Amino acid sequence: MTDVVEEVAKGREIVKEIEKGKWPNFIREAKKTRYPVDLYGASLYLKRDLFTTGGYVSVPGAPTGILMRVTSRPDIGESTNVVRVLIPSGNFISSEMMDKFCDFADKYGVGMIHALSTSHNVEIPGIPKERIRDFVVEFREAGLEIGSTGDAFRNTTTCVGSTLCEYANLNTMAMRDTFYDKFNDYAKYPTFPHKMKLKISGCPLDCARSTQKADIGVVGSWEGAPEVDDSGMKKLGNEKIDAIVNSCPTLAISRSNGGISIRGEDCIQCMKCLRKAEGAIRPGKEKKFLIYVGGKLRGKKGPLSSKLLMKVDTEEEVMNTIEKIVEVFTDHAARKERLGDLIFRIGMKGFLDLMEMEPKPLNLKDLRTNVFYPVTEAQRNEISEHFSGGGSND
Amino acid sequence: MTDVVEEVAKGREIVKEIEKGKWPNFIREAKKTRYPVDLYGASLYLKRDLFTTGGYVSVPGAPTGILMRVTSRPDIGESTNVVRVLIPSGNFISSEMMDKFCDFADKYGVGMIHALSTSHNVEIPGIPKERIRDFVVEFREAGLEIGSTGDAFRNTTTCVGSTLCEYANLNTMAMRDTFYDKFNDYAKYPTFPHKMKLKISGCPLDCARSTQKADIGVVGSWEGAPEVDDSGMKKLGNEKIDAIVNSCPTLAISRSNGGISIRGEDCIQCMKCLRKAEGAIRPGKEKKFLIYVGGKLRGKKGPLSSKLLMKVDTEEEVMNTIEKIVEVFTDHAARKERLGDLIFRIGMKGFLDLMEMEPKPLNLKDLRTNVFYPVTEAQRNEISEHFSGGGSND
Amino acid sequence: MIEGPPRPYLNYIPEYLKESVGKWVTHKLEEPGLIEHVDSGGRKVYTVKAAATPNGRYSTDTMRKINDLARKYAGGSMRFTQALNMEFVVSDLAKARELKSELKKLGFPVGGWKEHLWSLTSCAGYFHCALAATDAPSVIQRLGNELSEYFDEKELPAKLTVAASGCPSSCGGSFLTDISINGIHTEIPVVTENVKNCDLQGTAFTCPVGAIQLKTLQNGEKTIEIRENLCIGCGLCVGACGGIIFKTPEKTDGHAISIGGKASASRYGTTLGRIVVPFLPNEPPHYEKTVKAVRTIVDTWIRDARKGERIADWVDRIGWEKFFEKTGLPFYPQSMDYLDIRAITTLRDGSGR
Amino acid sequence: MIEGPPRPYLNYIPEYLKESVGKWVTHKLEEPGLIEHVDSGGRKVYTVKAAATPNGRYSTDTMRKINDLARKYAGGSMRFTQALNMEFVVSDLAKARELKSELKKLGFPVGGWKEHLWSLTSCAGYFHCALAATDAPSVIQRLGNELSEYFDEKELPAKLTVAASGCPSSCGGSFLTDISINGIHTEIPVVTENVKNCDLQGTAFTCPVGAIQLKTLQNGEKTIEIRENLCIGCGLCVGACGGIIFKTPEKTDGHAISIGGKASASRYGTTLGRIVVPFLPNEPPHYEKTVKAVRTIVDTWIRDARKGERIADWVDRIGWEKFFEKTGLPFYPQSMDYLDIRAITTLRDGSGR
Ligand code: SRM
Ligand code: SRM
Ligand code: SRM
Ligand code: SRM
Ligand code: SF4
Ligand code: SF4
Ligand code: SF4
Ligand code: SF4
Ligand code: SF4
Ligand code: SF4
Ligand code: SF4
Ligand code: SF4
Repeated sequence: MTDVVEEVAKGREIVKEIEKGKWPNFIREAKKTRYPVDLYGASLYLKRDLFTTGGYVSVPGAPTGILMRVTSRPDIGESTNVVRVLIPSGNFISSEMMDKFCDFADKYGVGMIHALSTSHNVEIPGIPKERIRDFVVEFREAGLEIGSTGDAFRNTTTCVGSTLCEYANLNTMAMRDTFYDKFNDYAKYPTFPHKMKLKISGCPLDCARSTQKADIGVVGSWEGAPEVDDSGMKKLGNEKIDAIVNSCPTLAISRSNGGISIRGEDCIQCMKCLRKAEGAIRPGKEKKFLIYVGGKLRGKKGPLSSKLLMKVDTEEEVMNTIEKIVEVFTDHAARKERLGDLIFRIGMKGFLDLMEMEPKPLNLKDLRTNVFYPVTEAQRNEISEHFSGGGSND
Repeated sequence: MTDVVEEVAKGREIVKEIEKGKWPNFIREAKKTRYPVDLYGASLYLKRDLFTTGGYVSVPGAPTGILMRVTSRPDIGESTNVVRVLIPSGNFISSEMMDKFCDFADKYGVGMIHALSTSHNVEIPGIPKERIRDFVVEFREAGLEIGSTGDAFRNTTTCVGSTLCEYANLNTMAMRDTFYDKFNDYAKYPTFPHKMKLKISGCPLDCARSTQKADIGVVGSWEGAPEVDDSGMKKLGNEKIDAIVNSCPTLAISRSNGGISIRGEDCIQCMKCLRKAEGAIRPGKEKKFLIYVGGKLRGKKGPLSSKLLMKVDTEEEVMNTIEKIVEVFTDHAARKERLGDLIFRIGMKGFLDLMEMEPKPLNLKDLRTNVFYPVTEAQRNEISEHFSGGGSND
Repeated sequence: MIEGPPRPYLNYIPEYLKESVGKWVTHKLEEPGLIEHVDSGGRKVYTVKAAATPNGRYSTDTMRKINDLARKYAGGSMRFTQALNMEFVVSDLAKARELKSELKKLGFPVGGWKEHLWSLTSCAGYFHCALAATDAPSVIQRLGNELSEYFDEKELPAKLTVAASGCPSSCGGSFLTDISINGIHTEIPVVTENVKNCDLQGTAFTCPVGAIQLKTLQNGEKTIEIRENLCIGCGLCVGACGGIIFKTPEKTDGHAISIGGKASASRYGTTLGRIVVPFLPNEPPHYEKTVKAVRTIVDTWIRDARKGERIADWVDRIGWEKFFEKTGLPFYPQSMDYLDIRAITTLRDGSGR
Repeated sequence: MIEGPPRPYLNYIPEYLKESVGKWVTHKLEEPGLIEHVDSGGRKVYTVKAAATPNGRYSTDTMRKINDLARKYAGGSMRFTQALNMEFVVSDLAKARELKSELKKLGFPVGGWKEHLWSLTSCAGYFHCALAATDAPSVIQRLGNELSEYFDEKELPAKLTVAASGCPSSCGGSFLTDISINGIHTEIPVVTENVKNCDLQGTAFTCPVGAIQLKTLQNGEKTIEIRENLCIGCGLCVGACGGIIFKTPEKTDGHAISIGGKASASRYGTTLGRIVVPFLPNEPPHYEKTVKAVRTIVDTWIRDARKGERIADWVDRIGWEKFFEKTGLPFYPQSMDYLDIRAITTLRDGSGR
């Protein structure tokens, strides 16, 4: 078949070009493995993806299944299924663990490791279908787990949080551990309408993108003013202090006695002043956990940012809320509907109703501009009550 | 009928209270006229509007008709129809003209004048149906006109503009005159699907609210930097100059030689610096007229802000665009659909298509976030063309 | 006569203004309601702004007196501003001050501009209109009494405009002002027997959302049906046809308060008022509850806003969460943003009953 | 073994880090890619961040070498950042610098943080996925070569992140980064003969908008129909069933560029990328056009932005009109905001052909 020969040859030319350049190079890496580079090259030449999904294969120890990746051109290159490997919180991998991953990749896969997937799993690609069972058994015997596929909780990801960052208002890595201690079944068994993701950030800077690419995002924050270290502050010098004062979008900061004072009721925890203060301003002491819902990237209308659901005080409340959200999601989402799609379809008010929560201003970006709504008799009475006893000026 | 007696008595008590207080008082005014105050009082007591519309009565000289206002309680007070009177541009009324209005109100109406309606007509209320024909004849003989009703162009309103304001980039009052010279038929004959309104502001401060309550809004603006009067500037003193520099939201202003210099390409004509400069900064010389479309207040989803359609250089282009918009509106709006409703229904892109205009960034507040759109072959080729000849760095 | 409004405009402005048209270079606020304008030749004029009645209605008696003042002080011409206030252009400051005291004597405060209350306006309401859910003029009358000191004496953080409309048509310009009172029907209308006396086709046409369906009864009579899931309760059909009524307007009609409306033709654009109080009952003459709600908003704004912050700017800075915290206003789900698929497909939340 | 991921996390972090957990007080950037962290007891550690391959794939050969460095310099542990870069926590500065040069020797630049390029990431693309409309990894490879100097040497106005995804699923995190490459199918798929080999019900379920209808043919055979007016061209069915194909992907597949994505859990919230180039053809290996478009955006941003302005902030300040003016990018109607009733009811503009 001269077609195949040409496709492979042209593909190789293209691949050779991609191999160039100073940025870390995935082709140079792939060429050190048994990954079917020619198949990839041909797809570039043909400008057409040459894999099809083979669905998920369920094996003992992996109820959510394992991702089958089937070549549509076996004449050029083979299928390359992938297992997703669960790693510790914060993506810290000990050297022993990494050794094991490499050993498994060499033994069962093509000698390639995907470290890291964009959802923060390690993946081992290229395991032939017939070897998957053995792989799983041996892998689990080594004390490791695979997962994060199917209509279940996908890998929970967190920023590094308290482990390495002074901005952290919650120990994100510990919270992830707690999540799995409590809810591992959610992650293990594919019982949801569609996948779910939880991401956790230690502060509003949201390094974990929990407000963007997670069905449920948890963010550590605080209430009131941030903590100011007066002596540290003075050391910064006038110019820097002025820059800090001017950085506050709500004008909550003012100069006082050579340092600054912050009006707590006006602080919106935007982190701007902290970022400029070189440690002299730190997160406030009254911790709050923000819970966001509904972020996702392929909504029917395009990407959906998450919405703030509530602010709570304790990790326990966070866990209870997650449980409640899961309940509402499984009961009400249509098949292959993510949480964000559900909320988009029924509206935030509808979602809050299902959550048995009263709407609050924090649930909204902006308020309504039209007056086409009904008002119940109970509401009319309540409002009347609230505003009775007004004064007059005549 | 003791009901009526009670309604009137209770109504009077309420009205007596409203009559109090130091703000200019419409009840105190009404009581000096033959307006049916008891009917109004009863409506307040009953908490129910006691008028119904009687539609529009068309009489010679008033093709768009005259507003009939029918009492639903003739036992308490009579109907009170109203004529709308056209006044000069900028709402300037000469004393002779005002005399005439008062004379007519005394002779035909109830001795009351509505000066001014929120759409900037004078209204004469309380003309009995049977006297309307006579009124119209006599009124027109006096050199005056009625109008601004029906599915036609309602009164075009303008800010005071060049006549009194140094910010004006176009002579709003003169433009209104030109509009009527050219398009009075649009205003006179009710041939539209619904009413249309044009409002004109001399500068982006938009005192005429042309971006909010007008189907078509025209706003005078300019391109590039505003004009700076260097010597005037220096007189303001350092503190004020700093405040001016800091007021610019696009950071277009910087200090230079004791005064300021403005980077024209960054100016968005927001007027903030002008407002602080006590005459030392003035609108730029390259005038532009902004044309907005689709503002209205009772959209089906609530109030609709207008959208910027285009920026043009001449009054002639403004007039041509108005003509084109009217054509699109009359051809495509459904019955009782305002321009804003039409645009809401078919989308801005759809409207631009009807206008035979290419979409431009100025037509949007923000850009799209989803990728679910088709791309035509022509577009693909054109884009390819545009980006061909890129460099490489390896 | 020419067709359309009287023109050219130059015929109607004071003589001494003509030469300066297009030549203005600066202006300054002398005192509330009194602005000095200077043209490029150094010529000056003074504008005096006096408050209007809430709904702009005057007896000819009063208007003739005002007109006399225009003749005497303002070159035989007067104008009405965008917000319906009266404005007089006077050629010197002494005369302007005299005019000011004459206007006050007539009962019209002179004020507005910069960090003051600029205007209070209303539509016709019960006073003249068929569609009102709230009597906008009497509400504004109360608010005028209540806030009058900010028009001329006391300063505010920034410009303040207030408007009321009797129904969602918003003829009064509600939604566009810093504080807006918007008349609303909180239930949808019902069709009665009397509908047969109406122009049914015409009535159907008035409905902005096409919720009115013509129907033929068994006996061949024509009638109307309102599709509840479409109806937005705007009340236009009620105004157009006596046979369609709101059943208990005395209970279910009322008004909402929205805040933060503001116009601008800059890139940042116009903002519309947003609903902060979804319903207040119609309780003339004193409207205590409405007055209390407005005072709460204004007082909190005065206390909390920075110099130069309009209500919209203030809320932009502090956010809605803090707004409700600081004002203590109760939050109702009606204030929720409905810019989602649901609002557009169902238009109204619930059956409207 | 415990169920789920290995934990507690304390078992996997370097020993010398444990005592400082929760006690950090400040950090400072020593040099690109090297941060000093100080805890309340004055203890210090140094983090070293090295760039990842575009799609995070490594040979075990290379990974073992990296792992050796972790063992030698970083307490026997390494981590991957949110943006998939490698991060090592080292207990003293000299060792950190040594590690840095070792990493460089292995071909991994050390850099990022503050006013630099932080990350370049991609999804699997053609390399491993069934759904790709564009080969994200090779695009990122080119952009990495092109922009690498900003990772470690040259400064930018602010943080810069770049991501590419092969299709709208956006596994690569496109839409969320300052510059995003989003694979797109610009036509909708067609159903072929071979559809009979697929799990039809399963395929129908994959469709996110319910555009796939099951049908029974005259001969009793079951097949699938795609409702063109609903289909958004996402390609999920194509990945799921070999019998559904894009007819001419080599012509009609490509990628869009969106800019200004940025995360934040403050009241101002997250922003999503907005489409500035609606289509670019797939032209491996060099993707000149894509590189040119990205360079144009980056260069204009560098030239025009103020210190500290991310791309989203810069565009916020100057506006989209000026953005297109300054970059000279052509504007296409596809960039128009579709947040109106039309987008929601029709989902896609035109028949998609
Ligand atoms: C491996 C990974 C990309 C990578 O190269 O790192 C990946 C790969 C795939 N994703 Fe993803 N997604 C990956 C992270 C993401 C992310 C990012 C994240 O989680 O932070 C997203 C965006 C966030 C979100 O969830 O919205 C993401 C949104 C999707 C979607 C869209 C789902 C939706 O309803 O919006 C799909 C399609 C679907 O599930 O129906 C999808 C589907 C897929 C499939 C399974 C498509 C398929 O069936 O062929 C891809 C398999 C590729 C392969 O063969 O290797 N992937 N996917 C990422 C790691 C997965 C993991 O669990 O470790
Ligand atoms: C007189 C006036 C209020 C006032 O007290 O000053 C007024 C009064 C009425 N308006 Fe208005 N509108 C008046 C300015 C406005 C404005 C403000 C403006 O033009 O600047 C608006 C909002 C701007 C806009 O156009 O959106 C306005 C939006 C409406 C609407 C909503 C139309 C829509 O489709 O959105 C209606 C209902 C309709 O036309 O179907 C309406 C209808 C009415 C009717 C005719 C309702 C009716 O049929 O009973 C009212 C007659 C009241 C009466 O008997 O006096 N009026 N109306 C205003 C002067 C009219 C004039 O032409 O001089
Ligand atoms: C320059 C100045 C006076 C000043 O510096 O304060 C001015 C400033 C301004 C300024 C600038 C300023 O105050 O510094 C602004 C921008 C205010 C802002 O906060 O964004 C402005 C937005 C408006 C707006 C837009 C709506 C809004 O407020 O959002 C409106 C509409 C309204 O209030 O109903 C408006 C209504 C007038 N504005 Fe206005 N306006 C001027 C005239 C007017 C009037 C007279 C125009 C007219 O043709 O009638 C209107 C007086 C209304 C009244 O009786 O209170 C103009 C003085 C000309 C003069 O002496 O007559 N101005 N004018
Ligand atoms: C305080 C600091 C470092 C600094 O001052 O520049 C920091 C600052 C920040 C800061 C503050 C700053 O740079 O001043 C911000 C806010 C930036 C902004 O312009 O809004 C920030 C938003 C993010 C975001 C949100 C997305 C975005 O950029 O919009 C992301 C997500 C991303 O880039 O994919 C992110 C990804 C990390 N960010 Fe982050 N981030 C820190 C850690 C991280 C990492 C390491 C968290 C992790 O658990 O992996 C991530 C490194 C990614 C990388 O390899 O480049 C943290 C240092 C801890 C450390 O030494 O490890 N940070 N981090
Ligand atoms: S989200 Fe906050 S706590 Fe977490 S790593 Fe980023 S800056 Fe640190
Ligand atoms: S965190 Fe933000 S809002 Fe709070 S004081 Fe600092 S800069 Fe101001
Ligand atoms: S819109 Fe501009 S030109 Fe017109 S009166 Fe207001 S400030 Fe003056
Ligand atoms: S008009 Fe606005 S954008 Fe232009 S220079 Fe002045 S403050 Fe800046
Ligand atoms: S707002 Fe409503 S009540 Fe007021 S005049 Fe207009 S239509 Fe009548
Ligand atoms: S109240 Fe308004 S929406 Fe409802 S039927 Fe009547 S006209 Fe239509
Ligand atoms: S973004 Fe699309 S092409 Fe890339 S891995 Fe995800 S599903 Fe595959
Ligand atoms: S391309 Fe996507 S939207 Fe279209 S039929 Fe296939 S799965 Fe459904």
